[in-house]
Amino acid sequence: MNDETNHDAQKQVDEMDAVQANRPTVATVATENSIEPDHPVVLSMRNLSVYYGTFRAVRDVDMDIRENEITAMIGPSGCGKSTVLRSINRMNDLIPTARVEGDLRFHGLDLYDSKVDPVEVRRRIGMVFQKPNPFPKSIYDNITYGPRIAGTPKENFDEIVETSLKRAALWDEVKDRLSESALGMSGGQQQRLCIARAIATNPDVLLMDEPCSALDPIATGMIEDLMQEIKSNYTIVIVTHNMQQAARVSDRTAFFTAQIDSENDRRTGLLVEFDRTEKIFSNPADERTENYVTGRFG
Amino acid sequence: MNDETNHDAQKQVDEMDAVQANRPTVATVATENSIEPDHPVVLSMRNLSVYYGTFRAVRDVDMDIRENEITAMIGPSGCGKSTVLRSINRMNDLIPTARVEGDLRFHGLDLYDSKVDPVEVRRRIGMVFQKPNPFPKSIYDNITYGPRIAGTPKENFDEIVETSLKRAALWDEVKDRLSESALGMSGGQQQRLCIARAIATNPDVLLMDEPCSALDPIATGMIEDLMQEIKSNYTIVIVTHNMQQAARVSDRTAFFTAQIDSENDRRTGLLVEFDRTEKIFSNPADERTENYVTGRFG
Amino acid sequence: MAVATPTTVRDTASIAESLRRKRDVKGVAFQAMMFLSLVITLGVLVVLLFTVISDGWPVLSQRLGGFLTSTLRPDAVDAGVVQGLKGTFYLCAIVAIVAFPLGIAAAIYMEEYAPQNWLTSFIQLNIRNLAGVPSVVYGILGLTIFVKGWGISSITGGSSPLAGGLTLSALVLPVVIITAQEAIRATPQALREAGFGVGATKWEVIKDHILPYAAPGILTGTLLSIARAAGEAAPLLLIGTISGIITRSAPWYDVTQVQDRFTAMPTLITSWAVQPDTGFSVENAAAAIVILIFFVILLNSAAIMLRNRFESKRSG
Amino acid sequence: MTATNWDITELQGSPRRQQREKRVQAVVFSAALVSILLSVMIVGSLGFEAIRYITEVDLSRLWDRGWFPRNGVFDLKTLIVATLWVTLIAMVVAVPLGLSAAIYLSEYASVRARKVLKPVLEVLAGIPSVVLGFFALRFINPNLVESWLENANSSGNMISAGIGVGILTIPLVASISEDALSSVPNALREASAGIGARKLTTTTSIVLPAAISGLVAAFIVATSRAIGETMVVFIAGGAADTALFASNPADQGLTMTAAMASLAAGSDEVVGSGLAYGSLFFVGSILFLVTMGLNVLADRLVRKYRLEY
Amino acid sequence: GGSDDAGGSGEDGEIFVSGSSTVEPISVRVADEFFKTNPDVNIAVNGPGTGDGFKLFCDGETDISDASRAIKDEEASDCEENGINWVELKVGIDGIAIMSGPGNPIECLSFPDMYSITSPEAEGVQNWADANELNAAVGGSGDLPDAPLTITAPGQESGTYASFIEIVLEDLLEEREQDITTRFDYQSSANDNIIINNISSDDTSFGWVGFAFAEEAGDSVKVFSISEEEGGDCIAPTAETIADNSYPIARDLFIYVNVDKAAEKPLLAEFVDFYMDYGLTTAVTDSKYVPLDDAAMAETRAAWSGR
Ligand SMILES: Nc1ncnc2c1ncn2[C@@H]1O[C@H](COP(=O)(O)OP(=O)(O)OP(=O)(O)O)[C@@H](O)[C@H]1O
Ligand SMILES: Nc1ncnc2c1ncn2[C@@H]1O[C@H](COP(=O)(O)OP(=O)(O)OP(=O)(O)O)[C@@H](O)[C@H]1O
Ligand SMILES: [Mg+2]
Ligand SMILES: [Mg+2]
Repeated sequence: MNDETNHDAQKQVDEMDAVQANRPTVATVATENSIEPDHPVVLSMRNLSVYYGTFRAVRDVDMDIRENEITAMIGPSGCGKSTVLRSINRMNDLIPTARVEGDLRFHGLDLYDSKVDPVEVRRRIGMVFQKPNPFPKSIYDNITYGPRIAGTPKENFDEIVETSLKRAALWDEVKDRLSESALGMSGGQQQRLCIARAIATNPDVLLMDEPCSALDPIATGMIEDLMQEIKSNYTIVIVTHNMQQAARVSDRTAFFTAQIDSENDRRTGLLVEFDRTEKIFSNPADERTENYVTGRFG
Repeated sequence: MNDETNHDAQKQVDEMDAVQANRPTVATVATENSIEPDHPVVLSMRNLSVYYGTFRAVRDVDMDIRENEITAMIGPSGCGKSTVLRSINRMNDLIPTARVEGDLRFHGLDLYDSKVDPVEVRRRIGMVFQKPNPFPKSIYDNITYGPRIAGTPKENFDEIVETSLKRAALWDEVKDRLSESALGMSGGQQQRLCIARAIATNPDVLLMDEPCSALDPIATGMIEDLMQEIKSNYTIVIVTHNMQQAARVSDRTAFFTAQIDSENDRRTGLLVEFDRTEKIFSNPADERTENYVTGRFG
Repeated sequence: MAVATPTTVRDTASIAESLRRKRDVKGVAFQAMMFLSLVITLGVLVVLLFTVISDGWPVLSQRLGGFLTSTLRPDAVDAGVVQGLKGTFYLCAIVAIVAFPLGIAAAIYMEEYAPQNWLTSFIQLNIRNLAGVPSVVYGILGLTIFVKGWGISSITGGSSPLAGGLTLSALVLPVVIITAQEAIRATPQALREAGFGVGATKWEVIKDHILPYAAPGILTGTLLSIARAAGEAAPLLLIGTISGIITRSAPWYDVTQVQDRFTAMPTLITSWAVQPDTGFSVENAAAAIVILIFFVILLNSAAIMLRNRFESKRSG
Repeated sequence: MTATNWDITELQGSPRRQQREKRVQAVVFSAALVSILLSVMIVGSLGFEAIRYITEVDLSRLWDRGWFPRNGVFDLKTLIVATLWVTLIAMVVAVPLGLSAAIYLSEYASVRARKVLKPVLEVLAGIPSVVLGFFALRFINPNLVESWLENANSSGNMISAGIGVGILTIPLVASISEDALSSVPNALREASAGIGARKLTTTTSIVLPAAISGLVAAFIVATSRAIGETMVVFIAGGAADTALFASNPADQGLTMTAAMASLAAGSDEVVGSGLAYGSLFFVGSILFLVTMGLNVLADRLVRKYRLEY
Repeated sequence: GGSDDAGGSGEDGEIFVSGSSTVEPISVRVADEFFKTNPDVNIAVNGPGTGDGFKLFCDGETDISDASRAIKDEEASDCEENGINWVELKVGIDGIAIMSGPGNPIECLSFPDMYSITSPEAEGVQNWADANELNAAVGGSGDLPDAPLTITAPGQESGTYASFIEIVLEDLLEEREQDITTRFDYQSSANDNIIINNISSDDTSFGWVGFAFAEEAGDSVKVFSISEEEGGDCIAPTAETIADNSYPIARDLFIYVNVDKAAEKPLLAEFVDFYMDYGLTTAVTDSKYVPLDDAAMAETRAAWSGR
């Protein structure tokens, strides 16, 4: 299992090399997004640190995630992108040693307040993972699982399945085999199914952790288009290794890096710069960002 | 286990990206080797194919490996580099399904003749693996393991240990702790120990399968220097993912790639081009080679 | 491609000589020895099966039907195993009802809920230790708690299938927990995350995703446990089963008999095997063994096949 | 600009759902606690009577001429020596055969051979011990033991019981050893082969030493199982209820377990005279402590090799 | 028949018989036959031993106790303490066969011979000849052979054991002021088959079991003739010699019935009625014991009806 994941990851990295090599200058890609006005802030992080046991995996994260925007998180491996992303919908609660410090607010509410139910948080803030992880059930059951446990009446299911699959640009491909197992689909289809599944619970925010890293370029393109299409209804946060992808799809980009922590001798991630995507890619304020986006480091 | 290997491999790839990004033009690196005359051929492969069961992993390999040269094998993951390398000293015999077709000659002798003893072949053609794999024994016992099973008299052991470790540039670091466990050494030291161990049996040919992929740049540098130093005594074949490394250390380079096999639908590796290293990196004959070495594909 | 220069002919003969296959007598002998050991081991199984079948042949060939349906009787030629079968059936059923839910629940706790603290590691250590406690010691537990235990004996009815079943449940519980834990642990983290990611609660994730995924593994463990419970004799000896006669044989579905005096296949075999009359000690005992082995091997093979299918499905 | 601020109720979740979660957790936690309750019950049921026994018994009778519980003579060495003989013989049978089978399966057998052989071994592991008792009495004793040893007791003896117990533990030895051998990384085998070692050399000088802690664990677990095995000895060990001290394995033997089973079987629920009943618990306690000690030791070793690789 | 009762022997249809393994075959046959005409009855018969049987009987756990000896005073007072009232019913006779391995040259043993190797005074004796001093002292010939002695016999819980003491040893034990018991250091087993096996595997062994088992063992053992006095008449055990009391080591077999339960449970009473008929005749002979003579049989039936 794990084995496979890593293999896939590695292949993906190999492919990326190739893509990177011919990439167009970044600025031209990003500018088209730059004229939009500021949207309202949905999620705000202030001075956020995440620990695994005594090890501080990431620190000093200050970010505002705005409604109906796509926010990208980039940075070298191990800098804590996934860690931050997963702390947003409290997926980190699943890791016994994980602990969050600082302030993380969702519509002004402290997400780590003891009165907050993490299950409720995850219904509001959906998640799509790096490797497509459909349930070993039918396509239909995959999509309706979320509504089912949320107590949505069964008569709405057909409609939910259709709209979610349509939004995820998968309806036409699978509408005739909704009762077949989701495991029989291709990787790209599976990932779109996972997006549809996340959409089906009608969340406000969609978190995506390298959603295309296991996919081929065509499937990747489909998912990028999909994100653009649905962003008017959702707030999207995406982690990606692929800078071009960040430049292509996101409105804002957060660049993370990792530095040796003075306290202990381990590398701790930190947020270096967070700004409009075109700014990050064309005219970054921090030298480390510049080195990274121009490919001199990372 | 596997997990770790893959992780390491991925990290290595990540580092490569960075390195590749600022790499100098390849031609300048390679030219220094270009004036040497042709050495005699030690190993020759003609029309070599290797199968795993019914699956043909690699085909059409025609290569001559020459004495006292370093021959590099490069190519994308899964194109069969390791498979070919392991067929040279019949390590593939350890995989029950593996089967070799075609001609593989060592000093003109068919290595797959039924009269040939694979164990003897491996004494003549040593091997160093991707992940350092010292025995859980003392440093001394690691080195003397080969001579011991070959029946070398014990009184020579001290000398063998010293010369092998010196050749592997490890003597000074470990001479005072020869009886300590090899598992207590750093990764780079372990890999040099494995080289010393391979040298101790006094082979003619040394096969190295990504010997530096688990190592940091400093350790990598040491091993590259080491290869240059010992090549006057050995014939070296090295598989590497790191094109710069191939360019830096090798005299000849074989470029492999993988293509969908028309017979079945699986990707089969094949040898695309085999030539002097400077030729491969500066002026490859095949377009696929050029795409690969310039980073447009891979 | 580079032009090949002719191969150096550098003392090819001596190289050929050095590469020539040597006779590896020791290696071949060693391998043969290892193989022989395996053959001996498996040969024992064959001889064992042959012995019991041939010893039990007069019964199996001439009066199998009567043997299966007849009760304990004074004469070997009339005696049968129906009460033993029923006793064993009830023991297995009680184990299935008591040990499996408990064991699976405990495994769920250990894998999904338990925090990493001293209590958890203590429970885990305790479970592993319990798995190694000899079965005769569980017999003592059954004798003092379930047969004579103050208050409990009036529920179990003393030396009854209920007392025996509870004792065997205690015996297999650690094994059920451990195998269920392994099966649950093998569930991919991605599946858990997928469940939590759409807003499922822990219990929903467990019941909808983890348990279905782990089900074949858990089932394998439980089948093996039933097989073990069916074959255990030592605890039942301590609990006290009947060897002489039980005249009445209540119908299978009469569950009130879980509180009655009973006999079970393994204890019946034990008491027959040491009788003076060879009709009992050889023919009947061997025939009863064949029936017990048949049942146990059936359960074991089902478990093994299930696991193999499951494993190949997962890896493939 | 900030989006509308929400009220905390938006994220509080339904109390019913949370209560259900709490209930489930309580249920599974109680189930886990049952395992502790079990240990407490075992220790309690053994300890109470065992302590009464040891305070009441004439201690000098614990080292006497034999095991005669109804006469107040409880010679432990009779039981211990018989137990040791049976265990020793069982290990002499099980360790070479089990280890060899493991070596063959992990180092030599082809994938297909392993696919056939392992399940058969597992079937052997599932054979009930009463069956082996019968087999030891009916086949091993007359055909093997008595034909070698003239003076072997025909109604059962420690040798045939030991062989029976040994057969019973072969699969256990094989499976733990195989586990230990196959967790030796393949890299070590390749390293050895790459240097030109023959398979035999690789197996004996690299794989076996690397797996040693697991192999020792297999040995210890099997010993513990052999010490605790009851039915084979009860049926095929001569099954005398009482025994004079005997040191010849060709004689009938009364192991600790067989003594317990005899006390139980020979006298329905052990209602016999006072101390005989207590001795059952006393011997049970010794058995419990010895096997637990061995299991803890083996457990440590197993986790050691699991950690190493 | 209802079976909801936990005790198993409280309900009318439930009858639990335990006790002597010697008497067990008789009770099993009676139960088996009785069940044919009374399919509602549920009789369980077990055979752990006379002593253990009385323990259960006097605890009120069993309805009938099989016994191969008469109840002892301690046991009777146990029963009394617990308010258990019983009736003793003699059902048959069993000779005790004294045996050795098939190659033993001795033909006849006297009571003093047996005393000198099995009494508490013989503890530690592991060779027949070692007992010669004692043998001479108790009136034996004093010339037992020089051969290893291993003894296998029923254990203390068994009626056969008690009968052996009562018949063979008791007089001498009292005379010599010894405890009324045997030496303890011999192998014992509740399983007569094992006793016979152990005895037959050694030509100079010694042991005893019920006559029925010895007869079944045939030539694999040597059955001694017995004389009460040294030099007296040597009588071999046969059905006739046992029935006419000329063989000196014969014992009576009993069942003890809980009379209160018999009063409460008509089926139990019916069962014992049946025992008095079928049990005393067919079951006893089928179990290879010697039936009572007419007078004794009448006495038993009278005891039951006059309970
Ligand atoms: N469950 C965990 N327990 C302990 N440490 C962890 C855990 N998960 C991640 N880490 C550590 O936290 C740091 C950040 O990890 P994270 O996965 O967030 O990085 P990332 O930026 O997503 O990297 P990648 O690009 O490789 O996915 C790393 O040092 C990692 O080793
Ligand atoms: N033991 C094996 N059994 C079956 N197929 C195998 C085995 N080993 C390798 N293969 C397959 O053979 C092909 C070539 O593998 P090989 O390991 O030689 O590639 P490689 O070029 O060394 O790749 P990498 O750069 O990832 O090491 C791949 O498709 C691989 O899946
Ligand atoms: Mg990540
Ligand atoms: Mg490779």
